[in-house]
Amino acid sequence: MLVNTVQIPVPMIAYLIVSLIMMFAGVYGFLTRKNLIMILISIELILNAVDINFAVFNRYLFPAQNEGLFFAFFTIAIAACETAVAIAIIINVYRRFGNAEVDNINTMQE
Amino acid sequence: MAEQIIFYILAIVIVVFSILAVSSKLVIRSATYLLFVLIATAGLYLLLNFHYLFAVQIAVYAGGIMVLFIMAIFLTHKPGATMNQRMSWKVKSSAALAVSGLLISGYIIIKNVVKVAGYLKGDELSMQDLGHSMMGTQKYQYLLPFEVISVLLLACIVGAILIARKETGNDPKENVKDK
Amino acid sequence: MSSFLKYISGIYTALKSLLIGLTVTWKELWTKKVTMQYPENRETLVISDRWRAELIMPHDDNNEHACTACGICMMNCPNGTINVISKMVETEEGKQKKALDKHIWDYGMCTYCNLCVITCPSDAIIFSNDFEGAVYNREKLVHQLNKEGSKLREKKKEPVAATPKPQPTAPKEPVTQKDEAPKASNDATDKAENKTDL
Amino acid sequence: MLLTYSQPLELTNVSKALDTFLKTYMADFWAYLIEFVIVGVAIIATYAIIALALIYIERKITAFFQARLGPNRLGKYGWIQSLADMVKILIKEIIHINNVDKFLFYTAPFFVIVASFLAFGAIPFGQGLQAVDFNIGVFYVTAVSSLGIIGILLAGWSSNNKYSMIGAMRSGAQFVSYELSGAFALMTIVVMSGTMQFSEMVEGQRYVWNIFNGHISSIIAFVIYMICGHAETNRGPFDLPEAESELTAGYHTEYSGLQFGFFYLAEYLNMFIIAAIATTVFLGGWMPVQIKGLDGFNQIMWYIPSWAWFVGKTGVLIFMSLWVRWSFPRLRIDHLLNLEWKYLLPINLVNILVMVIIVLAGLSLSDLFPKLFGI
Repeated sequence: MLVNTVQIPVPMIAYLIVSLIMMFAGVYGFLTRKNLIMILISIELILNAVDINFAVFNRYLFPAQNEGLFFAFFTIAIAACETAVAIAIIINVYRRFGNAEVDNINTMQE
Repeated sequence: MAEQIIFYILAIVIVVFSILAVSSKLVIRSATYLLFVLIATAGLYLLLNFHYLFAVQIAVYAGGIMVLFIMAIFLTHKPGATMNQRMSWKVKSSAALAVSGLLISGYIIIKNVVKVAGYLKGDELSMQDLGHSMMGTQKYQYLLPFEVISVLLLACIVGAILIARKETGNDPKENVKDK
Repeated sequence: MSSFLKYISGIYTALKSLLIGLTVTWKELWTKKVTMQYPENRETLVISDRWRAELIMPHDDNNEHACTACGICMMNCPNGTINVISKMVETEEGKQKKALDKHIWDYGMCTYCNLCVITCPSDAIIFSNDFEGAVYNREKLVHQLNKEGSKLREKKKEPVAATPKPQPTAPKEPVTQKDEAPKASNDATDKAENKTDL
Repeated sequence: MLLTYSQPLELTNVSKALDTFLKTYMADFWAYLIEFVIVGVAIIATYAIIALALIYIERKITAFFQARLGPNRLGKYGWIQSLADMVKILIKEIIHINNVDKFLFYTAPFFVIVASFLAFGAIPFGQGLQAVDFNIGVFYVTAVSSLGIIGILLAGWSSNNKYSMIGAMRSGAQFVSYELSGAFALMTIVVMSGTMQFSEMVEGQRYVWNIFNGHISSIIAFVIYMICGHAETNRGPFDLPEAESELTAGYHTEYSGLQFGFFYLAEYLNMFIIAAIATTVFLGGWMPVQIKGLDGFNQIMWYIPSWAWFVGKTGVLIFMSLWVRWSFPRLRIDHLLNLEWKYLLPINLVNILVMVIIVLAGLSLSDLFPKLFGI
């Protein structure tokens, strides 16, 4: 309803810039953080940026089809899977080492 | 007009909170900032008339993943504990990397996207169409990926339970060594 | 299979017991409400006789009370609620005698344990039913129990000697009728003597 | 198509008159802007009024269940009581606590209230009385109401208090598990009615309510949804996140004044939202009772405005929730999770399959007796 009452749409490039900043914020966090949960949060940011791009490309470039929409769905579903497993691993790491930081995990098996 | 105002508010929220999310010292605050980013992203989907995607984003991210995150933080952190940062040269170099990547990609986008500024006002997808394309087997229909995703989800649930499960009985460390 | 049957029967019994619970509360919904609406029902308000609300010292028509200022109530009070102030008066025979000057009771500190009433040798104080004791400042909570100008009810020596013992079923409450007053006081003193004997 | 019956008391008449009035005097943009503002203010006002009414009703009915009279001093039968309580909570001091994460501590109540507010906006209160009518209505409501749990978790974490923390963890576990069954129960009905949009769903229940239309399966879904609704709102026998005898007040122990008021308001409104969604999805929403063919009867029913029907049906469900609340003792946490994962979820999964069979085999009432119930 909000969209249909308005004449001038937001340019596509604005969406892309937003998702770009989000993506590289995620990259920065991924590289600088030691905490496993923070790394996971950064990954979520990157995935979200990708989702926005899918949706925007779908709406602006190929409005007749729904590929972008479905790719975004599947990305979200995979993000959910990844988070579930990653958090299980993090909790296990915490039990093992007493904290959740990457530096502890040098070897897979002791 | 109204659409643009809403978009710029959401854009500012996304930019500010995504930068805060990766630079905050407290992990729980990072998670909260991430939540704001996710909700604003959902707002963008609403603005693009992807209502179903909006609801999926809210339900899965805000209702599922964020609760998981917060629970994990509860289990693995003390309240008020700050996190260690990496060494400063590493921070500087990764910041430089991120900014340079941002600049390069931004340059490419600005250079190229102006050419393709077509926008067709799409209406909200009807749920019937969505259901048909999700459950169909023809071209541009996604039954197979859908099923694959569901199997993946099942595998993930089983795997997560298996990994996070506490071994009953003895000391968990001994049990791990036995294996 | 049996575990499956157990599962189903478990659901069935659970639903049944939940419905029973619901019917019980449904009946409770329509029972008569027991709330008393206090200021409106002052006339019909029933308060148990044993209710301890305010410590009072009964006076008879001659403005006489039974307190001998012995101070037992003060000693027995667990948290120092009672303060008995005595004075020395000269009797007709010219002897010095201890008499009550002020019997002070602090409403705000009392725990209504009833120890003062139980231990009073002359049954001079009782707890009354009058519970409307709210006041606007704390000073008003400190009550003086003996009235202005009151004095100890005199024992009459002759009737005691003449009539050896009154009825065993003496009224516990101090009686305010003029005729029975001396009797009651005798009775009280007798009882007090008995207590001390024990 | 419903306009064949005259509806004198309908509130949409007022809104239509306002719309035409505004559009004759100003440009469409400004007219829409003013209408948006009016709708927003109306929703906020309704939210507050419903909360106050619910607090009063809850206290009264609770008292009746306990053979008391309840509030009876302020005004006739004490009806001003909740208004007075609101004023008291508004002017109370907000106590600032040392050593808490201030940012999270102050944002947490807003999460809770915003989540309930967003869900509240999508409820159809009457014919045309709906702020947003998404085509994903049911899904939208379940998605949005799940935001509240984050507020609860953050409140518990940031209070720096063991009791709050335990309460929040319990609440999180409870909400996440029961949300699943609640959503499944709603999806069962979505399978039958073939739409997620609230307005279409209500239209579809014109001659037979969904709870009767799918007979066995619908009734099971209804019961499960009500159980899950209780658990999601931390009420009734499932109030162990704020079990006062163990955890003082659970996650909102440290909150005072207006912030506590937010939690309190959201809790009551969540009860209303659950009842309202159950009404819309299972009991025909604002649609008056209609019998096919009896036009006179239908006309009489339409004289009662649709919002009155909605309020009546929702009121019955709220009464049921209070009835359950004062009948059963609180569950233990392991019993609570057992109930969800060992009973409600498997039953729900089977139930959804049964519903699919009912729909595909044409066993629903509207398919079996199209002359009586078909639209």
